[in-house]
Amino acid sequence: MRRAIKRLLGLGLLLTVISMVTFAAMNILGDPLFNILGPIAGDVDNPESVKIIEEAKEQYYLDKSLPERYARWAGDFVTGDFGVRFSATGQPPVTDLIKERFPRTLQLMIMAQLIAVGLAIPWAVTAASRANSKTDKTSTVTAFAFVSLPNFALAVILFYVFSIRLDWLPDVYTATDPFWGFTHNHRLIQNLLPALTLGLGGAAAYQRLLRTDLITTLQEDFILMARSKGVSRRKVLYKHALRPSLFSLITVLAINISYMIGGALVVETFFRIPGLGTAVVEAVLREDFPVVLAIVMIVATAFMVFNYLADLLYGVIDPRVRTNEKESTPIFRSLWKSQTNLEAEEKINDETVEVSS
Amino acid sequence: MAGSGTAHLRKDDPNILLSVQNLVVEFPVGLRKKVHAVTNLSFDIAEGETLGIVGESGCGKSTTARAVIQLPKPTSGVVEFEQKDLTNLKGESLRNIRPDIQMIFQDPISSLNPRRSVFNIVSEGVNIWNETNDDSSEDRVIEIIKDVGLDVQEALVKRPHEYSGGQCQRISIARALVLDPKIIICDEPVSALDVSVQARILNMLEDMKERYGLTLLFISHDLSVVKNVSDRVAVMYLGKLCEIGDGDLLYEEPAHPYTRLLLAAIPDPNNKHSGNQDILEGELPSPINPPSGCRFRTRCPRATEKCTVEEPEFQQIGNSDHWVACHFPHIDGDNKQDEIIWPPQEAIEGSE
Amino acid sequence: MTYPTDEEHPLLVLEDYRIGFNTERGLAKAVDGVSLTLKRGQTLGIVGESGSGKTVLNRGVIGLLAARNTVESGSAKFEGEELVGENRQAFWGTKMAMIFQDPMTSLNPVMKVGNQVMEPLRQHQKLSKSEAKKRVADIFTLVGIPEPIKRLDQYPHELSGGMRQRVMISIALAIEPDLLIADEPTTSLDVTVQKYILDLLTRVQKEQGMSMVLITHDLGVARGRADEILVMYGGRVMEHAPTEDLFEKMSHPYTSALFSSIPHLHHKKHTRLTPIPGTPPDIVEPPTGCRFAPRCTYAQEICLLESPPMTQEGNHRYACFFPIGIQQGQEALTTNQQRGHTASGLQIQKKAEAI
Amino acid sequence: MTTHEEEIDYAPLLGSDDALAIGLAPKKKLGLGFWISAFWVVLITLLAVLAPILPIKDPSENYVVTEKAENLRGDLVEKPVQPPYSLSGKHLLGTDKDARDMLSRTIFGARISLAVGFITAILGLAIGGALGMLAGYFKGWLDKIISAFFLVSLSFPGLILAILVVSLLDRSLWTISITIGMLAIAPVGRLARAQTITFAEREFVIAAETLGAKRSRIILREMLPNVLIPMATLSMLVVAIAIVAEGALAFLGLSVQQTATWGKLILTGSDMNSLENAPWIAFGPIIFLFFTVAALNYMSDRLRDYFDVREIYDLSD
Repeated sequence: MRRAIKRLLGLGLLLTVISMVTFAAMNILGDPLFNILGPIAGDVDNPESVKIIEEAKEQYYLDKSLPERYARWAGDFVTGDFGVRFSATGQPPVTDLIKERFPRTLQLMIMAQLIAVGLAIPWAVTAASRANSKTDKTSTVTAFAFVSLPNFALAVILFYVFSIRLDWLPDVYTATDPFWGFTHNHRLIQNLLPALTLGLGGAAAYQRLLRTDLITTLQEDFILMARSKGVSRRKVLYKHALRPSLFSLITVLAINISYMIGGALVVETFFRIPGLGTAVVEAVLREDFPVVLAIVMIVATAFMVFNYLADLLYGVIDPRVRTNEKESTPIFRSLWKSQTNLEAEEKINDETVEVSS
Repeated sequence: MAGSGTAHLRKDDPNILLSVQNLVVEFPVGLRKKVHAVTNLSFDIAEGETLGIVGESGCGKSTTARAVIQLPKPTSGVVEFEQKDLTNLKGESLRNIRPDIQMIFQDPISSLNPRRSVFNIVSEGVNIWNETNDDSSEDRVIEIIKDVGLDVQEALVKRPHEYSGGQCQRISIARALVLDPKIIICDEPVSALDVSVQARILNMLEDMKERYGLTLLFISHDLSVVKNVSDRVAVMYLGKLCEIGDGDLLYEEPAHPYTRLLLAAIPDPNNKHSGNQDILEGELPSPINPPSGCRFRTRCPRATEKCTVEEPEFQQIGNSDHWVACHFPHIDGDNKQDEIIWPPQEAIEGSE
Repeated sequence: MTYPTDEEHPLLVLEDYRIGFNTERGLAKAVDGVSLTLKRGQTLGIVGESGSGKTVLNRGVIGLLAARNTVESGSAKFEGEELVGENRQAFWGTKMAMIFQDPMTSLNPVMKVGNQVMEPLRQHQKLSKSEAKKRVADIFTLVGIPEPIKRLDQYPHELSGGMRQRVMISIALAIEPDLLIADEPTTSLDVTVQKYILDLLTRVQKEQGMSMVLITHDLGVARGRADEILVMYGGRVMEHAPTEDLFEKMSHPYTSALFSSIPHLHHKKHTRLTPIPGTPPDIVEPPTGCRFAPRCTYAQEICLLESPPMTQEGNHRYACFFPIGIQQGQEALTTNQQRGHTASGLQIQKKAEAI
Repeated sequence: MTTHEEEIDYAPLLGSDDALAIGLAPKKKLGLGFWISAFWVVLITLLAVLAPILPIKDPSENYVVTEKAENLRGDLVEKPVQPPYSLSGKHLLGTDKDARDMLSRTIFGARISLAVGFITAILGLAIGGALGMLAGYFKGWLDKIISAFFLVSLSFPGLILAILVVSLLDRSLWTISITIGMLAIAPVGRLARAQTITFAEREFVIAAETLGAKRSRIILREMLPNVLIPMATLSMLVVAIAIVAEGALAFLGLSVQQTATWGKLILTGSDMNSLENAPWIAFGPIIFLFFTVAALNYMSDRLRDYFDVREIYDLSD
């Protein structure tokens, strides 16, 4: 319980730091007033313009000091209000935009991850169980090629092959059609190519990771033990070897959140999908900072949450983590646990393995 | 055992090189708990002597070795080297004394830097302390590399991973010898080696000891090995000493129940103790929450109420160099036992 | 289980059994022509240093070596069935079992120990979950695991080293194998635990009437536990004899050298040890003649040229031209002492140990 | 022995004492693939550096071809052929819609892509490596602060940050390199920290301390050589990732303004019309980009294996 509270506090602290840095950077480097009003903002000789400027300043609290504005924003953010967009036409709430765009990106991400993990696990198990065989070597080269192919290049290739040459998949993307269905008008089909772009790259990266870990696990004595007990090959691989080999994969899945967003950004832009990625690019180009800030916060929060989940997942996968016998998330460990604690634990471990040769 | 007390220390002996008194090493775990790795440990080593510390895993023998070299500093207690208390020394003054106290480790892999040539590793000590780097220091390095039976030309170009485990242990010994130390602390130096190699390293340690006038603190879990190299032997259990004394005496007539059990368990074809029918019961208690009184009482066939309440202090057996920390030691074939409480349930609860 | 126990039907018979590994330098002859017979209900101790081939031999017999790069030849008959070139899957979990050196690494860290013991029971003996549980609890009691029911749901890391090794023994017992291979079962354990585990192993071996191969580097461990001891060096059998025979009449210079390189309890302190000079043989390009000749103080010219044949004296056999205890051996030693070196050029002086 | 296709390769040799003792560990080599990759990276770097003085076509010149065609009145006149032109001996990678030579554009594009890659790697390695080592060696509060910084920057969506900075500042080579370089600090630093901690626990560090070595000496002589090599192998990977990141920025229309980089070239060739009629515009740069990134990745992989000092000892003598 205590650990959970500590962790939550740390999470809040990190989000605060991130929001402050982003907020400050945007306000210091950019010019919010100009972004809201356009050229009028510079027209300080015209009394009419000055009036508009004053109004706008008041409306957007630009007359207040930076810390105060941050405090206002943070107060709103905590209650789930992302503020209003910087826009010359009225004050559309950021939340509306997020509500409209977020589901699309979420669908895309989930599909991409399902493809990635779903491909990577059997792929890695097959490769690792015949390490250095021809099958393994071919699959290693394939994985290597996909890892070396940037998202945007893969997007172009897949689009060229499936949409243009074969014409199997749609080349137009709409925002409103229902998800479930199998025609070009359904998002399931529309998302297929973008998800495949993200998923294939991910699958290759995960396969490489999992294969290495599996090979290490397969050399452990307990695998020999399982074999000598007469456990079938399939069971040895999936029941005995896979679970203890999942650590790095989970870590990477969790750390990769921000990279995935980057990938989504590129892919959405290329396929012209109205999602968060396109939203953030548009917002940056129009210097619509509240939108950028909101999306940064969403991604950062997702990153934290996923890392926290990964942390819990380690415990599910490996009972040693539950009893603190094995280190959990490397990314969080350094922060949550005091160094002296770690040293003491290591000491105990040293003592108990003292004569292990 | 696990007794406290300092009766066994040779306080008036002018030749004492290292004297450890009431050494305590604790590590915090979690918020309020502590591992009592070493508690009130006292021993001394005279110049030119080899003290063997023997004990099973988890008894704190390696922690003791680290505490003696102040890496990390012990929680409390005195580590007197040539009448200077090392625990009070810091920074430069501690650094200046370091060349006199060297250490050899168990793991030949972990104790050598994989990216440096063997010659470079051995000459490290000389390079640290001899800024001028004259020829005489290089001669010494060469001499010592030859002494430990390695080829100098090879040592110049080869890295540790090109050597076998036994050879790596020689490199460690050479590195320790280069600064002409007064005492070397050997932490399980042969337990990772094959038996035939082990013999060579042990012989070499004896040779080096003679040639360079060394004092050794030799730590191992192997009773036969410890007996072979040591003048005096100390038996350790759960952070405390049970018995200490002249090696031949202690192995001939073990007085502490734990020592007897240890000796009886050795699979040596000519083990005269193997007939001992006592059985070591239960599991090693946690060092986080050690038993009250005598720490061995939860597994001791002779334990009584007294052992729960009162911690035994070291007492001398006759007039010989043989000390035991036990209320009911096996002396002169004495086998009398007080009422046995077994299993000592209340005792376990009492220690909470 | 009614198997013929007569000498005509031994459990395991190896004849000129060889295992090689393809390496970049060539074929590494890890096991180089081993012949032995293991009778039912007997314990055979195999003693040797690292690299002697003792582990490879046994993994080869049970069939746990990677197929790739491994070349197996000769003959290995288990219950009369030829194993070489065949898949041993049928014997796993039913007739053969193995106990590994390190109980920490040979139990699956993420599976409850109860499930690990139950696995072969459920798979091969088709027991239901509750039946299997009951069996496992019984076995746990048998091997001296306190609170067996509670232990079923614990993970390996929650147990001490000794307890883990008992769990391993339980797995082997649950299978009720005809052959149990114990590979250095106590090397990573403390002496007090080691004694308990060895006593336990020999006890259950006798009770269940299974045959056991006890692999160890420690002659002391093998004594008192094994009916016969087989000493291996460089992939070959050096000496093989009933245990007490071996200790009374060590014939092979290697056995004797191995024995005297170890510090013994009855030695006074600072007794000088006699290490074995030289380095273990390269098994890719092994020395011609006797594998031990380059390190042997008895070695004569013939030892470097010809492989010594196996000499059989009753139950005692050894592969040496100049065994200890007979006149040729004594003469060979004297010759070498007189000329100050052996036929391989090994200096026989006090400093023989330096590389 | 048994050669079943169903066999699991446990490679138990690597784990068994016996196998270790007889030295079965194979000798390590970098392999042919490494040298081919290195050759490609050196070649592309040289081409990029020497592009202005190489006898290649001008990347910005329009090589419009004319042909005789009938005009409305039926006369034969010289009329420009509508570019893009497909691959030919004259234009090995074809031309774009303005009839500019794709090969020389791709070679000139490498200048920016590679520059960003190398500047990023140097920045990330120097700053990240130093921070990571300090954190790993001194531990305590310093470690906490540095680790917190790493964590914050890891949880920042990198590409969003990059486009934000680039759009707020300018789109110069340096802004882009420094921005991507900053993003590389945390991952590099975390590796350096982990490596340092692993080695700081090794007994040779304690041995150095018992010899009386000062902290600075331990860091420089004992730690640095051990941390530096994994960092160097990582540097190849960082270059590759930076090239990809720059490509992504360019693909979003946000990279260096003056010259066309690989990302930008791919972008211009990847609209529906171009892909349908002139796929070579996109695929030429894609192939260059792919081979360069793959070569760097592969070199990094091989170097890591090669320098991973397999500390296997035989425990006999």
